Amino acid sequence: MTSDADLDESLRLIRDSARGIATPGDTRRIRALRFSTTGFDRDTWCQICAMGWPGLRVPEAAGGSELSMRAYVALAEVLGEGLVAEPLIPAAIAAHVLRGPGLASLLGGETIVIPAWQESANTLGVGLATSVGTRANGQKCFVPLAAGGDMFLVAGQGGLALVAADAPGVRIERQPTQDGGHFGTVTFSDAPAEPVAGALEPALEEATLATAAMLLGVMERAFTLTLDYLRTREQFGRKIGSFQALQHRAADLSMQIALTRASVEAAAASIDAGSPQSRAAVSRAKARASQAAMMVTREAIQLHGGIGYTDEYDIGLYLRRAMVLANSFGGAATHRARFAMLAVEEDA
Amino acid sequence: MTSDADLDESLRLIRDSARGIATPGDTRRIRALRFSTTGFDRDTWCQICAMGWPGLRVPEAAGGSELSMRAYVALAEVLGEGLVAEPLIPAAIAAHVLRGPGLASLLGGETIVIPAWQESANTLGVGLATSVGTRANGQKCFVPLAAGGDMFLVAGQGGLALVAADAPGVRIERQPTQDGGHFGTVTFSDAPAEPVAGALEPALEEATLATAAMLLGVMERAFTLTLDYLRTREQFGRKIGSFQALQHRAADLSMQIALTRASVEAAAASIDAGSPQSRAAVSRAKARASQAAMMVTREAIQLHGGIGYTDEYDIGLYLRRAMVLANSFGGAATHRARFAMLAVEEDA
Amino acid sequence: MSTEPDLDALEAMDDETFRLTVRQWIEANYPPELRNPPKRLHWRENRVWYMRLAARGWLAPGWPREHGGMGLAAARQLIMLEEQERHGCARTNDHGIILVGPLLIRYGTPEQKAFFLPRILSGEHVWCQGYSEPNAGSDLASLRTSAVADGPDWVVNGQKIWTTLANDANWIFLLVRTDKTAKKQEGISFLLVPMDSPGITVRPIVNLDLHDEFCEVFFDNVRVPRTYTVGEINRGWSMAKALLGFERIFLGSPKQSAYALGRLRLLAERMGVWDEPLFRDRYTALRLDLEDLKCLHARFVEIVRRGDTLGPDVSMLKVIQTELFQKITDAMLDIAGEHAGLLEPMEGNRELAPGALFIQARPSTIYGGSNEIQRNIIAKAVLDLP
Amino acid sequence: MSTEPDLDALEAMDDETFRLTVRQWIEANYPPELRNPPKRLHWRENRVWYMRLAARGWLAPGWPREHGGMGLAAARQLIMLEEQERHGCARTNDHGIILVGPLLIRYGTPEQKAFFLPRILSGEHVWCQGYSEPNAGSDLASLRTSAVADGPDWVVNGQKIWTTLANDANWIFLLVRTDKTAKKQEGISFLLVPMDSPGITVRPIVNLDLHDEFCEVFFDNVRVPRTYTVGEINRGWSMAKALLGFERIFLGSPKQSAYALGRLRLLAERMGVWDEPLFRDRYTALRLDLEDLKCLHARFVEIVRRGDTLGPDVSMLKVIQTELFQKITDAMLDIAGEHAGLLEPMEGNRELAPGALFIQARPSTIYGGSNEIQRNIIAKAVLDLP
Repeated sequence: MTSDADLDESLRLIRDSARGIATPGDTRRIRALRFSTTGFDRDTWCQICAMGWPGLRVPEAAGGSELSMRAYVALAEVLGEGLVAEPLIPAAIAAHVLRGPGLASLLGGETIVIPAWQESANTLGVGLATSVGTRANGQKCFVPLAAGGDMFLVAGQGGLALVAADAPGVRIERQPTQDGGHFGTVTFSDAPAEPVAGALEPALEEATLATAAMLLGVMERAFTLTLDYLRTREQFGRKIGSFQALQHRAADLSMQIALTRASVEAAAASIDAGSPQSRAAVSRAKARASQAAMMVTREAIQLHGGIGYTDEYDIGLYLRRAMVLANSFGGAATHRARFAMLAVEEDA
Repeated sequence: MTSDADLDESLRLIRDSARGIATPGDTRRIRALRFSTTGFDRDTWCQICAMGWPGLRVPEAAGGSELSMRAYVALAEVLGEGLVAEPLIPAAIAAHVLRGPGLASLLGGETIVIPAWQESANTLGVGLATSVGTRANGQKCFVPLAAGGDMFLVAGQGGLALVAADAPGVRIERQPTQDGGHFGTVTFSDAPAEPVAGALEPALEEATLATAAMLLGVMERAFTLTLDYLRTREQFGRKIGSFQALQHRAADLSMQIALTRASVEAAAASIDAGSPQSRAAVSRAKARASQAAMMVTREAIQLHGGIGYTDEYDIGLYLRRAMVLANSFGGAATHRARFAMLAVEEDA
Repeated sequence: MSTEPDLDALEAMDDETFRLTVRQWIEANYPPELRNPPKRLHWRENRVWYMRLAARGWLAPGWPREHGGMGLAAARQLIMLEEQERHGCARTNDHGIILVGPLLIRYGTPEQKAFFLPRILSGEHVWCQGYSEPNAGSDLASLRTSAVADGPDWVVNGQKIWTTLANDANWIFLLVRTDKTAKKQEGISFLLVPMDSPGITVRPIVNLDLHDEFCEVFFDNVRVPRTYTVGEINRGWSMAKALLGFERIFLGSPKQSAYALGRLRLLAERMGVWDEPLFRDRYTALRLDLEDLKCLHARFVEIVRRGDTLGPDVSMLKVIQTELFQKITDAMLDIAGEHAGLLEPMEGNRELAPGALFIQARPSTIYGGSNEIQRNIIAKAVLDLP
Repeated sequence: MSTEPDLDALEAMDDETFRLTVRQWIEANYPPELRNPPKRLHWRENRVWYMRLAARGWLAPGWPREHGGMGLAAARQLIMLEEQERHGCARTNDHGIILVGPLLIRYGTPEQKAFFLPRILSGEHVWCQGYSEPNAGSDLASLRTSAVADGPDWVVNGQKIWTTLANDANWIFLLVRTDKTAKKQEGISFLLVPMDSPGITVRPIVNLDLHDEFCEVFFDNVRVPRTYTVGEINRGWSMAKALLGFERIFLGSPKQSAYALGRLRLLAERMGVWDEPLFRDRYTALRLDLEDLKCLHARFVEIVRRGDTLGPDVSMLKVIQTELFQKITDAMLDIAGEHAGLLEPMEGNRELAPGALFIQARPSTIYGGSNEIQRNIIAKAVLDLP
């Protein structure tokens, strides 16, 4: 067990190193990647692997760095601030399950493995219309950055299996997303597959919370940009940040951000403590983060006025990223419903 | 058919005469009546009858003044502004149904007839657990100002019947309301009754809309008081009405009031035109009025600060009246649900 | 065409017949490929529809008949709006109809009316509106684009921004500063300027929806004949304000929200939540908002039809409509799940484009005087707060 | 009593055991007739509970042990709050515990600590807070009640208002102006004054809930020994601000909202809507708000426990809690139907009093520095806006 001070120090270190990849305020790299085929950059991915992040939650014995969930959310938050496009959260799901050479190749950056589990929108569980084994058959949708993956970790009836992206019988249809990335609808027609032991669910819980943390980073950075704008832009001969109506709205946004941070960090602590309430805590954090991120980024556009609606100004990038992440791994309504269900079980 | 100008003139006249009873800004009479046994004043009731208001919607041939629904809502609005406590809307329901000597006695002010139709909260239809005929048996609740009625017009299984308030087998239990009036729970145990032909439903529609109009008056007056306060009260060396955050909130309230007025007056015109959509329009108006009145009166307290929370300052009277009227003849949620149902029928 | 009812016959109809007549004509004449466009259309795309309306004489429902309009009562104008919305008709390049026409009818010289009004109705002149500037967006009174008298001309220098579809227009109506010594809101004049005047440069701005609906317009020693001044020199502010009233009544038209609400319903059906009580209550609340907005809008349209002056309370309409529009698209994102993040319409169906419509709803609370400014106006000019 | 665990034993317990220990003790010791009171109780009513907490040594969970408190960690303080809320315990006359104690522990002289702290813990001193004035409610810095030095005494003149339960208190802690020439926020001092001093008059104010929770307090040449000054003369403002931090953390405690949410559930069950999806979603959203508030509150409590200074961001807690409390009572009115308008609890059941609780929730956003003021503080002191 580490002490509070040790934990704080390790979180500070991880945040600092994350800022090396996700330079706050510099969106040139992000803009260049928008709407490209893979949506991200392989060199940056290798740097990310060199930092050991995909294996953050993997036991040391298996080659990971076995850090806490609190460390993972600290990292995800900074990557959110920097709008980092690389598929860390999908790869971390795969790393959670894989072992042996497959894991080593993933952690080493040679193979990008993207999980494919969903079969319809607004779902939290693995879709079972796809069958996996030594062959995979079926269709997965909303597969994040599918066109950049080397392998898919397919979950379905029969468990888990790895399928190479370039294997026969694999067809990827790209659907561009608002943030410049894409989802893939991936069809498997008797594609050769390699069965993998284990279950995706615990990894999906962590991915959900990491997504909430990423949204926290997105809204924080959008809010910082907005405060800067309010402090400098003048109208009617005054800084617009001196107008009380705008001040009060900024105060409201800051409260949503504070609640999100409290909720996300409490959920991470709950996972670290192995609490039976951690699933409820994850749903709570994701519901809050999804809702707050949309509110903050939407208001950020409004508070910027006309310039906020131009593509050349950065603030819109945060709204667009929030639109994608808010609904990944379940939106606010979906998690509110799951929380209610878990709460009923708990009360019973 | 009257022209627009004639209609405007007749509405102006009715508003002016209503202000004779409901002096704007003078709450002394209202305060004196609060929490009294009947909750209203019989002399004022006689004045109201002398103006012909309970028979406003009764055909001239039956002794009424046969005015439009637009006239009724104009009247109800002014009575709402003045927080008038007398049971005009209940009596107008009874007048809608009664004919002959019973009606004459009601319109003349000799007999106050209060309809008793409800058997549980949040309901819009006549409760049928009560039986009526030459005897009445059952229990009605939320009977407005029941302790001040001479007769009850009881609706139930078997239609309608008049029952004297002091008849054997009638028991009235008073439940004081926030606005200083009361509801009665009235129990009929084999009470002698006089059957009455007709149905209450059309009169309940009009009462619902009149209640929406009364809420409009309540919120307008509360808003006027609040604007006056914002224009005069100083803090931090400035009139508080010059603070932009408060200005914007006042603007929001004014929009709710404008929407309520538009909705209420459109619904009244729809009844006057005999439109098949008038029930939907009534639900729309009541949903808006209930919601807006609560929002406006609640914010009025907040904008007044500490003094708004004292009983001696008038603004609280409007909140308390809104709390009662917002839920009379169906609250916002109930009417939203009815509107949805009517809309489905309409779309079908 | 000869069998179609003339204006008198239209006016004599009852509401329901009028509605059906409009509906049938739209269905017969609206270009099918333009239904429910995902973005604001350019003139090259929507010209065909403009010209058909023009040929039918239905371009300007609110203008008086003597100037080529339909002179319709408020309720009838609403019916026309509703039917266009119902069919998914695109918004045309309508600044001439909504703004320049009413301005000239009120303040123009007989010569200006005779020259410009027919050319708007014929589609020969396509207008855009030069109000906002980089440092005078919501704060119009601090505009700096200047016009200096020089012989028979003005010489205009400066820059406008957020000029809607300036890349389509051949005329611009412009607020310029003609007296630099006057106080902020004085010394402003109203000019009509051909877009092909030497010295004008148009630069489209790429929006958040990756579309070029707005432009920057630069003026470099642009010469404008002084006969193209509308109304008195240095008194442009009051005319601009009158025009803002017309603009707000247009921005407050329920058409945009009604369109979005229809798409919300389709999306809900597609997502399988249409019959869920939770969604239905939210939808009903939005529909009630829309119906009440229609009632309020009709009151303002009636004021215009009677020829009375719009008060500052028309700002309410703009705020209510644009925020309802946004609330509806918020609801779309909430039910669309992962589809909310897509750039393109779902399944190739233009009517199922939650993310795109959500983004398109954003600027409505910013343009035409931001909603913050509208609330300031309501507080000060309507509620008389200090 | 001798078998009950001492503070060390309590501290050594795991959370769940601690919770059960607290729960059992409350159930055994809380006066049943005081459960879920419909209004704030007076000292004559809640004294018995205060004295039982005092006897058990549980009055001051947040005070350091050396001063007679429990010195509990944030999470543990929360558990105590939750268990009191769960059982429906009334709020006591706790200004001495929440405000005066922490003030003196930080700024008091050794003599003041030795004299006052034990008397708070014994219930001998019941405190009230003299901050607001008729023209300095949310604008504390413009207070006018003055204290003029005269020999060994101050002579106090002026008026306080919204003084909670002044009619119960035998001591008042007072902000007074001691230097009229200084700038607004300077020249203010902090005095401790016995309420039985000659020249003090208390006039209860009847509230909207028809209860006399608040009072006006008049000071007419009241003599106060100068030894009752806390901290430096003319430097009361910074101490008052520190105290406001404690007050805000208290006003931001989730207890009030948790209580209301429990009542909302009971009401929903009684009204038959508990299983309706529409209600359940709204309830769940409120519950999520409450749970997130608890997380945020715990962070601030932890700052206090560590002995660090609260930043101005504690204002957030006050705003979030009080507005959540109101949102919960709004939901009550929406489901209660006609019962919402009743003055008394439904069916004689104190826990079903939607109208009364709705009204009691109103002042929470006004007192303790209105939420408008809190938002100003957040904007300027936290967000650094101009």
